[in-house]
Amino acid sequence: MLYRTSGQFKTSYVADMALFPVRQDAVLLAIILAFAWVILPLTASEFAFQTLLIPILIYSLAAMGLNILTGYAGQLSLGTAAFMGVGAYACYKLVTIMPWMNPVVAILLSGVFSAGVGVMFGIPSLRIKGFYLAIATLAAQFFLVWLFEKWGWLYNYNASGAIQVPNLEMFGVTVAGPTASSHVQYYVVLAIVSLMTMLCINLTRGTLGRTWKATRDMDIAAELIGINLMKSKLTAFAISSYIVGVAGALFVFMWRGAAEPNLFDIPLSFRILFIAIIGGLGSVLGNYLGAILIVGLPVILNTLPETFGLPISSATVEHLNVMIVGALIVFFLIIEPHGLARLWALIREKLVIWPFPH
Amino acid sequence: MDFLNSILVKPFADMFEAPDFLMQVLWEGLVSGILYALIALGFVLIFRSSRIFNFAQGIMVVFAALTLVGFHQMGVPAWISVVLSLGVMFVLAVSIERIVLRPLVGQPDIILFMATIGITLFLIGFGELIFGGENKMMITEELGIPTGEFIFEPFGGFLLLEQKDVTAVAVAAILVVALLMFLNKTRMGRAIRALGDDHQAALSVGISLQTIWVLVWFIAGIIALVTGIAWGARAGVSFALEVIAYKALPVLMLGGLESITGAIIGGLMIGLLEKLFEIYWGQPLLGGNTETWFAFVLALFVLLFRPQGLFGERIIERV
Amino acid sequence: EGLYAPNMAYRTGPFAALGIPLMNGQADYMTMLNERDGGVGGVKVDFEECETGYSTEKGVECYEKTKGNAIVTQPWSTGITLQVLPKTNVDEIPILAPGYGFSPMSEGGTFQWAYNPPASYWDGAYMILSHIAGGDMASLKGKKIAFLHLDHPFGKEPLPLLEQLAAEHGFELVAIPVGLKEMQNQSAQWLQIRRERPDNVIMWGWGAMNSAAIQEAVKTKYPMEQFYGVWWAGHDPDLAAVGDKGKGYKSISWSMPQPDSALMADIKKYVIDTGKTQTTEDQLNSVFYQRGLVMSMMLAEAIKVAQEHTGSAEIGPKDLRWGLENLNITDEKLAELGMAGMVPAFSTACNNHTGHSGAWILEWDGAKFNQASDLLQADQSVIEPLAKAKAAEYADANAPWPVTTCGG
Amino acid sequence: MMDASAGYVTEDGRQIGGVLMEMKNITLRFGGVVAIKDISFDIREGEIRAIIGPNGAGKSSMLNIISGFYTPSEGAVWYKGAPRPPMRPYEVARMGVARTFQNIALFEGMTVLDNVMTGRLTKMNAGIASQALWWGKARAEEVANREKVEEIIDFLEIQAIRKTPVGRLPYGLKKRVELARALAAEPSILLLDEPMAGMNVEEKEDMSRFIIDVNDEFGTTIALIEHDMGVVMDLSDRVVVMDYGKKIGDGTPDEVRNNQDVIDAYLGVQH
Amino acid sequence: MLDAGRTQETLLEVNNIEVIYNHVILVLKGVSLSVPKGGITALLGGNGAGKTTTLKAISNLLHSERGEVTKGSVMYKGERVQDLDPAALVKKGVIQVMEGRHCFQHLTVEENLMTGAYTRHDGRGAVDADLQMVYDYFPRLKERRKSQAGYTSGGEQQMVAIGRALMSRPECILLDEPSMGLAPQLVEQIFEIVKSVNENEGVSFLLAEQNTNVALRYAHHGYILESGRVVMDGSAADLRENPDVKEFYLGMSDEGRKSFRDVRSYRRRKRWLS
Ligand SMILES: Nc1ncnc2c1ncn2[C@@H]1O[C@H](COP(=O)(O)OP(=O)(O)OP(=O)(O)O)[C@@H](O)[C@H]1O
Ligand SMILES: Nc1ncnc2c1ncn2[C@@H]1O[C@H](COP(=O)(O)OP(=O)(O)OP(=O)(O)O)[C@@H](O)[C@H]1O
Ligand SMILES: [Mg+2]
Ligand SMILES: [Mg+2]
Repeated sequence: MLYRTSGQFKTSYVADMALFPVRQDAVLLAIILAFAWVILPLTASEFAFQTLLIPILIYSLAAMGLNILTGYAGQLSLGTAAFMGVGAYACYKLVTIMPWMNPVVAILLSGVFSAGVGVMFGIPSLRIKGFYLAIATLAAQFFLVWLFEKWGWLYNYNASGAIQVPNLEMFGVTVAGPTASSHVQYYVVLAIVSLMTMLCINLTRGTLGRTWKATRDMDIAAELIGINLMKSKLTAFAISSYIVGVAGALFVFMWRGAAEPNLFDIPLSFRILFIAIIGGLGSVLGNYLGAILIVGLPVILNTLPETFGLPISSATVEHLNVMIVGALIVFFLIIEPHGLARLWALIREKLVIWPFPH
Repeated sequence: MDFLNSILVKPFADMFEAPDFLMQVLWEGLVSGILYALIALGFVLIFRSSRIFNFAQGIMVVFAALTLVGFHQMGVPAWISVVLSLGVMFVLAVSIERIVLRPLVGQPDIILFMATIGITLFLIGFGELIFGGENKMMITEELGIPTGEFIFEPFGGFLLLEQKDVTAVAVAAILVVALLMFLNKTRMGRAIRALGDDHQAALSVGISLQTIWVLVWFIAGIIALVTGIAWGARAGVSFALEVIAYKALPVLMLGGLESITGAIIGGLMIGLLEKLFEIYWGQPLLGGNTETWFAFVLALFVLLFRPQGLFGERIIERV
Repeated sequence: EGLYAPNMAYRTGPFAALGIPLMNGQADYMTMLNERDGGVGGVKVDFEECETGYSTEKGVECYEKTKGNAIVTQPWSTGITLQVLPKTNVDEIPILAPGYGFSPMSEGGTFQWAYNPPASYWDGAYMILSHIAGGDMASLKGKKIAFLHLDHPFGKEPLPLLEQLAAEHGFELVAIPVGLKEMQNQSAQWLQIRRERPDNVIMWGWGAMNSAAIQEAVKTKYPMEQFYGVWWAGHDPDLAAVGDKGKGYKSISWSMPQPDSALMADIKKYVIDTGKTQTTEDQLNSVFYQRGLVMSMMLAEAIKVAQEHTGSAEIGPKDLRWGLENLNITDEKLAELGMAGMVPAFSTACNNHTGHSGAWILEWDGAKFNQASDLLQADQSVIEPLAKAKAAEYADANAPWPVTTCGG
Repeated sequence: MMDASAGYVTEDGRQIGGVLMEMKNITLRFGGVVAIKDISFDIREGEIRAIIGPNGAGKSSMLNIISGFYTPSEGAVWYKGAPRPPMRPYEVARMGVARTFQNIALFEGMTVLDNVMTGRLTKMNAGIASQALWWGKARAEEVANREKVEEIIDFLEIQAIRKTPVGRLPYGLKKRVELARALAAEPSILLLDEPMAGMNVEEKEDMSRFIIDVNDEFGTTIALIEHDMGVVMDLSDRVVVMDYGKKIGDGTPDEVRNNQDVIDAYLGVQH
Repeated sequence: MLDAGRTQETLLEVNNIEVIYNHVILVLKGVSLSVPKGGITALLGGNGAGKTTTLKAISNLLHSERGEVTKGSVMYKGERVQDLDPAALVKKGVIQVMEGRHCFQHLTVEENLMTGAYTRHDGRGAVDADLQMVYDYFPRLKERRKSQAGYTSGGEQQMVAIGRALMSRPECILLDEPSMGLAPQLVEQIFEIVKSVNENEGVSFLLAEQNTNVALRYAHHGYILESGRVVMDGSAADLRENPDVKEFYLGMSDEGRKSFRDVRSYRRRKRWLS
């Protein structure tokens, strides 16, 4: 009876279009938010902040960006990491050229640059489709990473060829750099991610969202009913890359503190693709579920042997890790190809009609 | 002006100055092109039969090669180890079909694509667990592959062709012809192509996914082994080899995902052009390492004019 | 539970080939101490490995996981070092990066918590050049020297020095980068070498890159005796793969295998025979395995120094820092450790976190590496100013950055 | 027959206006295949115009030309008395041409409601910012159009499945949803490609009713491809008959029904 | 046409099956029917009645749509065939022509037909003979034999689908809406073909149809399906006479066929629902 929706009637379309037509969902969200904003920060350890909380949020955001492009607009992209890179390097240049700039503003601005690059690499999508496009996005991936390596100006010509996050202050609090505290960084990330999520939800349920989905499901038909494919695809690339770019900036400035070019190479792209797909394409919630799984799992697995005092060498554990993650990806795809989000939806559906079987 | 000279004139001048060197460059390009093409072949075959974009092909190459070497290190004679490794590849094909593909029949392409990445990870972990991370020597002599070299003196310079590379080229050629015959002339071949077009329909006329898929993945496995031997003979076998597999992707783009011929032609084009570009433009003007992206950008440009690649099937758009 | 000295090992990933023997060496030395002397100063050393697969992300995870009660950070990758370096001032745990990391780390005033004994990459690069020059740098004039390096912070490390020296001594430097993805596919690079016809090739390679490069060199018939590598490019199996064809290949090294040393006897006795190891017999006398032993020796000695200084066996990271800063590895000490000739004598100080021990040239004779030179030394009067400059650069790039002047 | 300018009156006394759209000597080739050979006919304001012919005659191709998906190899489409410049399909759609498809082309991933809403995308133009914030214009638009769409949903009697993903719907209902999507655009001319294929009589009756009502109430001009002669003869005012890409007949249902060529080529035995 | 079916032995028997999609959507709520050897059995019913689902349940094509038979059994020649894979079933002689046009787009028309013979091992000659037969039935296909199926018209594709099934020399064909999108003439033609195939080759048919009119003229026996239940069955002749069938499926009222123009919007309740 938990999810009994009967007796919740909609009396206006506005009400029907509300974010959470079903009351229980709203309650659930409230609980989760309470956790994210109050309980976790109070209880979490430094280790939890650095290896779980902050990365999960950032990865979710990146996945959300990818999801706009791949899940909603149906344009498969394998170049996500490169666009994160653009965001990160843009942010680095901004704060080094204009040290007075408010870091959060800088982060939000850096997205604009990756959006630009995104649109540029999105143009082929007007002609190239499906896997061909996917591979085309790899062109972006490899070219940009090469550029990060070769173009000294990007990393201020410093010897290591990597970028280092300087200490950055905002209203007298250090929010980035070696001396920044995890709590502060967590809250900054949480705030930005929550905001972005909000905007994404609105975009995806409105006009633009429909345009994208139509393009995804059947672009010919979409064009024949009056959708300008070019506009639809390029906006998708722009907005997606913007979010990914911001995620990239957060990734380096709020978490890693430094980055060498090959950090933004393919493995990262795939990681984010996993999150988006395991979580569920075309779903906002999915990105979080996916991130929790993909980021959290290895951390957990790593701690298992010690907790059970198993005499396995750390290398073996690592190998097993990789195997297990791979196997789990397959496993989850099999039990629900449309991702954890859909799994949750199904459970919910069952709960709604519970206790009746069908 | 000076700049124009350095991109438009000088490179060609250099080519003329040292024709023997140019020939060496072309040969190197040709060989790596063939090797890319070999990896691409595996992709194509599987894509043809199931629209599955098998990302695991690259790792299958490494895995096959490691198995071969592994067996040999256990003291198994070279050719027996080849047979055993083929056995392993077959088992692999069967288990992939059983465990991964069968439950995912009829799912969207991207899901199956993801699944193959899952397989990739699994194989990496599994492989390193068994064979360890060290770089291993390919058992080239033991397999009776000639390891000498042909040396020519064209234009007073010198040109060096390694015999194992020549062998690789020959083998690749044979493989391609065989595959083409198989796909276009045989009943199985037709079934494979049909399967790629419409699962449901294929099922309904009694084409058994299981059989075809196992078959196709096994063939892909064989190709992987051949490729593994060829690459391994050049650079040794370790999981670092995997990144080379990425090179197969632009080859596929350029040649067309469904086309065997495309894979070969695409492979050669990319092998040759990227090498020429790197040597005569990349290194002097761009600080080198252009090989990481050149192939992709090249393919991208071709696709702008032919969205299905040079030899790919025309994308049918009807309403 | 003892002294917790985690090691951010990589026995997986593209560089595992190099990592495994080194980490075996490190681990075995500590195991040996624990078995033979019950640890250091009576306290067992908990030498746990945390697998990073050479991935920076994993490294940071390891750091966060271990920093709680670790007395030292052994980052094992330039990427990870870069990440951890700024944190050390806050967390106050010393970094020990023997033979790798940042060359400017020698400037203890700036990098108060980082140590890279016994020699830095700049030392290495300088010594190789001086060996090429036969001691007289001027003779380099007009030479053409190719610098084949991994296109990665580690590979670029020596460039500033080499460029400076090239300008100074009038030789032509051709930097040839090898992309991480091209490591095993270097035909383009070696075609370039064939075109440039350099007098020497210096290789700054890592992992799978080295074996591939050596094979290409053999294939393209580049004269091996003109081919030098950094100490990470002196891995026995890489050369064994080409056997006789590799004759003459040289690698600089600050460590030297001593199969008959007393230490090796103890290692066999307490570790190998008792099976408390992952080491395989064939590794025992390899350059890398024994280099691993040396690395752990430095840590162990630093711990001893710290213990004497504080007068207590249970030391913390701050104490260890003092230990690392006051290392004094003399030949006598090496002898009593049964490690005579395994590493040159050296000592550290506040303004010298590296020790600049100097190094030997090892030459491959077709079956194994042999010492092929006397102890070489890098001219610090050239290196120090550069180090100072780069250190200062780093400090104000990361301002506010605490800097002390080592008492003058 | 009738003159181009003025309209005419149907048997059931509906006034048909002047020429709305005219195909002039249309030819369409695909490599070797000639799908359409030099066909001309016109569609008049407010009439129901049927296109019939055996399979492969080129009917759908003709529809595709009208909606701009194919561009004719020769000839031109005249709209409101002027030749239509070459346009992208979406521009044609924005001019007020809506259509349904022979092999259903719904957006499988969306609910019925969303599918129908896409029909109104041409009418919505709130800025991205306003959409992202779900405030001001975007919100107002959403509500306004939602109301319009609900009208159509009620009109086509698919309220029950409003929130169902279309993927799960049976063929017949999909067809109806497609019609809804087309109507949502409030087109001036509506192209229907075999709207009643795979329906039983009962459903065909409903469908006919909708088509007639649309035509009566909104005065929408309709061009219709259908194989069920009963339907065609009853609904349409004028019929074009195609065969192998050629036009073999054009006129009122009765004229066509008794045209010998048509009988031979298409109708076959009467029953 | 005499009422066959009853007398002869049953070839295919469906006992009270239930089908669920995605673990939640219950579609067939206990459907039973039997196909007599050598008979033509029609499966009638409105949209979403469950005809396609029923056919797919028989030919085991549900899995790839995440649907499953949760109850009941399907018997072919007295043996249970639910658990066979489609291929095995085709080998046994049961083949389905799917609703809508499922052609292999990139294969030529002829290659499409050839795939139909995939499970056969009775030699090139026999296959070529049948290919000829198919071409004789559908001359249009012969003309376009070399063109990619993807580019043929709706009707042509429908022909290809049916022709392909014939190529497998089946004993029982499950035909899903063969008349959909076909010109009247062609519909007649196809049903004639069905008839002659049924009579000459003795192939039994189970055909799901919306075009009740034609279906009942050719079928021997009919089942009427509504929202997942068989609401009525009987010999074709009887069904044709049933007033409800007349009104709702044949579109006849007592005073003959009524025009689509003056359909009333009211609906009389079907007697069997009351
Ligand atoms: N994109 C295309 N490329 C090649 N040939 C095509 C294409 N579209 C249609 N054709 C050919 O043009 C002819 C007419 O096709 P069309 O779909 O218009 O027929 P139709 O009248 O709609 O038939 P049906 O009633 O079966 O739908 C067919 O022979 C078809 O093969
Ligand atoms: N893949 C599916 N997932 C969920 N529900 C489905 C699926 N396929 C069909 N259904 C449902 O099953 C019911 C029966 O569908 P089915 O296609 O069998 O009807 P039908 O009689 O064939 O209709 P039509 O005559 O239009 O083809 C429909 O209500 C449909 O909603
Ligand atoms: Mg048509
Ligand atoms: Mg159906």
